[in-house]
Amino acid sequence: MREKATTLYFGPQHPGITGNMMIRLKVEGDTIVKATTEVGYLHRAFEKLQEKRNWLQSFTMMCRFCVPETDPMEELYARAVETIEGREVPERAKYIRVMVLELARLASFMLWYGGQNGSLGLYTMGQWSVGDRNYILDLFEELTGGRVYHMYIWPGGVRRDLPKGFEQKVIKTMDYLEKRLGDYDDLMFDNAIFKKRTQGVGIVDKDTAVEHGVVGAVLRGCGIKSDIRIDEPYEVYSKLDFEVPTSEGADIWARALVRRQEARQSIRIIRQVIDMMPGGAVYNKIPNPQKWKLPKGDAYVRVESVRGEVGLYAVSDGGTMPRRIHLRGAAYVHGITLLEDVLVGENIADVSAIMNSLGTCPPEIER
Amino acid sequence: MKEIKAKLIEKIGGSFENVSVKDHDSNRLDFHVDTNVIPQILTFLKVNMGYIHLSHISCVDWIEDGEFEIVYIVWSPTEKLKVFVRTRISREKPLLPNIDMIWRQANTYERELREMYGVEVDGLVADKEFLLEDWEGMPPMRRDFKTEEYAQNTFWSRDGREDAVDVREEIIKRSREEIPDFAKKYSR
Amino acid sequence: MINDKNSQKISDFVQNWARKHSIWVLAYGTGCGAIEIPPTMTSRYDAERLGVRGAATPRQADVLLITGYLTTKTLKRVIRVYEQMQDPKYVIGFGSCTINGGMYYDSYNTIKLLDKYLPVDVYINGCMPRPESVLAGFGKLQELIAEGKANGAKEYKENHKYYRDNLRKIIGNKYEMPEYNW
Amino acid sequence: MSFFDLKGTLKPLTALKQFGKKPHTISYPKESTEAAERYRGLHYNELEECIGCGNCSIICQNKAIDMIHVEGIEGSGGDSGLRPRVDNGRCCWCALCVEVCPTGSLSLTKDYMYVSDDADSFLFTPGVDNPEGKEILSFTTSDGVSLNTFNRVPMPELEGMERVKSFAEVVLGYNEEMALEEASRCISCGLCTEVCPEHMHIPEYINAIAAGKNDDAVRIIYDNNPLPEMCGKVCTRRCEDVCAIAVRGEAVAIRWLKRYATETAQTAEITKEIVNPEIKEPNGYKVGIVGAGPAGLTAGYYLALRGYDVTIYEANAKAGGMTMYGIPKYRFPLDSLDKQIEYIEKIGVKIKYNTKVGKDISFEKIYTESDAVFMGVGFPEAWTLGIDGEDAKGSMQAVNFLHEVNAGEKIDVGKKVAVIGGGNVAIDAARVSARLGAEVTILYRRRVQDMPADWEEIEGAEQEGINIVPQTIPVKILTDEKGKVKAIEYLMAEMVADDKGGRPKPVAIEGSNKVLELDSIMGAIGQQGDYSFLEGDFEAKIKVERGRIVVDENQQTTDPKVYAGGDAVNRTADAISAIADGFKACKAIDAALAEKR
Repeated sequence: MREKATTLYFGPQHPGITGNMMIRLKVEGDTIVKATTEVGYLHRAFEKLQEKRNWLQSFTMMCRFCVPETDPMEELYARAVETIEGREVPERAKYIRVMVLELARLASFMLWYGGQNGSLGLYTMGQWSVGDRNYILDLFEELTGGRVYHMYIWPGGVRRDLPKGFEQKVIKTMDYLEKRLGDYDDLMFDNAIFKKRTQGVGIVDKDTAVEHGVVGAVLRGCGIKSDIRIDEPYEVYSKLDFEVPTSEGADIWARALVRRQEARQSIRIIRQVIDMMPGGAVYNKIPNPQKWKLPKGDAYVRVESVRGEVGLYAVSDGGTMPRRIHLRGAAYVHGITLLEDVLVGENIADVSAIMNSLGTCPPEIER
Repeated sequence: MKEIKAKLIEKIGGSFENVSVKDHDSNRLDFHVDTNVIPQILTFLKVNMGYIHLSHISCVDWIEDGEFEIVYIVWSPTEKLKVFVRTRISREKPLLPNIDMIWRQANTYERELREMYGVEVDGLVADKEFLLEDWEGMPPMRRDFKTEEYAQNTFWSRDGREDAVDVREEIIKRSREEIPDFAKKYSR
Repeated sequence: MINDKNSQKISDFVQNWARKHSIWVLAYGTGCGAIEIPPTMTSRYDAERLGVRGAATPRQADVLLITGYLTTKTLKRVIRVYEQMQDPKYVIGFGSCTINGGMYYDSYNTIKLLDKYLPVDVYINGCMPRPESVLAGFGKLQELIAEGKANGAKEYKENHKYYRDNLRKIIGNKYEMPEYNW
Repeated sequence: MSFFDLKGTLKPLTALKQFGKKPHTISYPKESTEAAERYRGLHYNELEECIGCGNCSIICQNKAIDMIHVEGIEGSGGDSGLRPRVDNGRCCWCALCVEVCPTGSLSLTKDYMYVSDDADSFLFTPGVDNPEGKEILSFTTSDGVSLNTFNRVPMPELEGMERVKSFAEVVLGYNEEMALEEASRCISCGLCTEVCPEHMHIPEYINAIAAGKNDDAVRIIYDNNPLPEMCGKVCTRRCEDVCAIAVRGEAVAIRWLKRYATETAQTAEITKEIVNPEIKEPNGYKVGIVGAGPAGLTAGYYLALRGYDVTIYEANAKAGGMTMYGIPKYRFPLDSLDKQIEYIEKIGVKIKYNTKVGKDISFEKIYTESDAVFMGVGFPEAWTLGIDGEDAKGSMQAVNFLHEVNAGEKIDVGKKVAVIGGGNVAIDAARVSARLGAEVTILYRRRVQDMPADWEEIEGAEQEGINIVPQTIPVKILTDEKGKVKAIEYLMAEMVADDKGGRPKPVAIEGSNKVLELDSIMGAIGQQGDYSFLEGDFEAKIKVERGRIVVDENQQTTDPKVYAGGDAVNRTADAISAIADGFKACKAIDAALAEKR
């Protein structure tokens, strides 16, 4: 006998939801038969505001697009501007950028560790990983002057050179984190509860993935080896040696395994970058920002964040202000149509875990 | 890369009319096409040419020309080439063909286009509201929508900053300089 | 004895002392400031030392933390959530954008002055505020509670019409707001 | 997987090994970590260093920074007297304001704590509200990381030794690309306009150049300066001294940019087409102007635009006054001047050349024929050195020398020339002599850094092989038997600090006599006026004090119908002040006659 369908409002005020959004769930018993997302709770119209800021001023907004991982956005903007203008970036700045991007990925992984486990009721993990994330944020603070909003990667390079002795500090932190990642494995990947709650849940198979334009760890979780850092290498990624892990299960567990590997790869990249970093300038000076004009043109640049491919389409009309800045976040795909499709047939209790696993980030969806 | 581009240009040029091509130095190729062939051309790219990943759909408001430019960006993981498919539609009656049967995610993009630019999408099935709620008036991403003005009229801002002085005006006041009107547009 | 003026004070003092040391924060990630809440709550800064901890539902919570800008869409939900909370309740405005619009001063979709819609007890400045700042904000709130000066909820009750009118101006008449029900 | 997963149940228990470890909790408020070296906290402003240019408030994308009057800070030339105030309800701590601050006075500190229950308390004047912030500066800017471009686009010039071969213009001028680059350095604060005697609209025309709208730039320039090409080449440019960028770098080349803009209008016709000034209907009033120098031409031009019938009486064959006869042609070529005079004449100003007032026409005639008179007579006479042998053959005045050279006369200065003085006239005379093939020495009383001439001119002279001997006091000029200059005898001097706090004085060292052999000697120690044309009543009516005509702030002399300006009035002795005088006089005359109407 079919049970009576009920509508359940999941969010926006719900501790299990990642960010500020809402999913309208139609449930029969515990099973979801239809899910409709509702977003817009965080829409602050950045893209509109950027049209009224000049090319330098709008740079400050970029990091606020997606809060858990701010640097890829800055990187995108910087690279879009550099592509349109044809501006060279000093070699050292490229290495620093890669280091910052990977540190940001690592920080984001740590947050994900906490979120993914928290969504399943395993709170110890969050205490550990979010606590350890502070060590990365400390590095950021020392390098950029801000914990969360770095505003560090900007058109032409990076804002300031590394402080004295920074490399050693990074290495030390990496040593510590590497050790801690082992601890996380004990707590998380060997945990029977985690396995049971994640295996076979939230399946995104290959066909769905292609149809939805799925990117990042979700795509790699269903066995497709795809990574912007390999496919369309930016900065100095083509000179670095790292692996793109994949997994076959296509469920939350598989994606968790992929991320587990990726965090280790990030540490590997950071170590390499520090070894290889050349000297020299870090910043190819832009002209007076009041009068800085970009030639007419457009650019679409992409970067691999923890959630996957993030793209930025920037259009210049030859003036001092952007004509259009349009960000395409990974969550834009994952958080709406994909989530709606994946949730069907799942259990209410798993909604939060699936959202975390897909990397739903409402500020990135809504901008 | 050159051969791939040449092949693609030949295939697209052979199958569709009114296609203009613009090549870029990087791994990017631009096609400008008629609006009505968008679904066909994208299907062709996806099914026949291996451009299976829809990377982006964007809209640019060229208010001077009275047109919106819609840009579809597709990506082929095998050929490592970004293909931009561009088309222009009028600002007065913007109408686009629906492509969410080719890529399901396009649905989201089209909803946003509809809400933010007022671009109608033929046959789109989705909630009318996406990011905004109870929005009345002009779609906000259109360039003639003045966001600062709107914000000033709608929301409050805190008092206490009225004593601010413009540096240029202060200097003018002190030196009794007289700036002619035609020069004022170059003042800061 | 109970009606005695002096004992009233003592009971207030005891109540405030107790409230001060048990601040339950509603876990509602309203704006981008929510990203500094996990560090504040977890091992490095460990806000629970101070009696600050998360609460899942409005009914159990004491503090509504407005972590940054509010879009008009969120504003409606936030007001509802606030009205569902039980007395005593406090509001903390977190980040510059709650004070005077911050980065979003010219955005068409965010409110600029939080105190037009909610009685704010403490503002924490910063974009983003550091966890230490957040803790200092809670410290300030505790101080105010202990002194009996955190009267936001009373203010809201007394000036309910003012707050509701301001809200109506923003959200129009389409959106149904339930009557204030406590 | 079996129903009961033993390993999976036991493994998480390894978390217990963390038990008993030292926690990494920072027990705030008992202990607190210090913010990083670069932390972007609250602002701090060094009030003394700040010049109130407002660049921080312009870059702020959140409109968080206001410029306000701060108690105790009075602005003067080069300082607007305003200081930034930050609305911390808007600030997003991006520190762009720090990066664009031209003086480096604005920085961020490590202080980030700002918690309050009063929403109105977040307005914050850095430096005033947190004087202690100086101790904890963190995010600061240095020359290396600033967003300002501190280096000027170098001006292409002729090589030093190439220059002395001819009178070709030394400075070659910016091309379009260089001008755009240089113009884009300007932060358009407008501090420069205050010190410009004429208050030219400097940020406006530089912005127009930066936007590629050269025509608009020319129109803006001509709004209050009818001789901009001259100013673009030889102005004393006090504006560049107070340029906000000049605090830590090289000032924006305001003069060269003006030159670039005016040169885009190649002929007088094109200039007239571009400027397209509105010329009012003739109003029937007549204005007579004595002297076609910068002051007279300016007054004439703007009066003509206002519909007056203007006649200028000029003693020489060409207009321009000292700019024509005093400035050598390698600095200010003849065609540039001709173009400007032609343009002014096209507007309707009548210039009567070779008409010396007091000789060819009496001042009284001009006075009675006109409704107002403007005198821009300048300082035509040179001061003499006052030493023996000054009237010998081969001893001359630098001003007269320059006049004659510019008038096209051939002068033989011989092989060796000495110029006495340290002003622009001295340098000009020296450089001209060098071009005539002489070996030149400049004798100056004080040190090189005390020379009133432009540093660029001094540098140029040195490049051209001119020998500058500072701290010298001439004693007498030695002549040979034919009465021709043979040598000069001078004393070395030492600098003695002035008790009253003035600049150090040179005092001769006894017995340090030296003799320099030479063929010609030129005195360039200053000029004075010649008011002999003021005959009869006018001598009494128009008051002259200490060699200068007395005027009020409207350039009106003691005779209400007569106005005066230029070198004969003000002490600054530069063309731009003369232009300013002319412009002021024009406005005053217009106002006075409008009252009569």
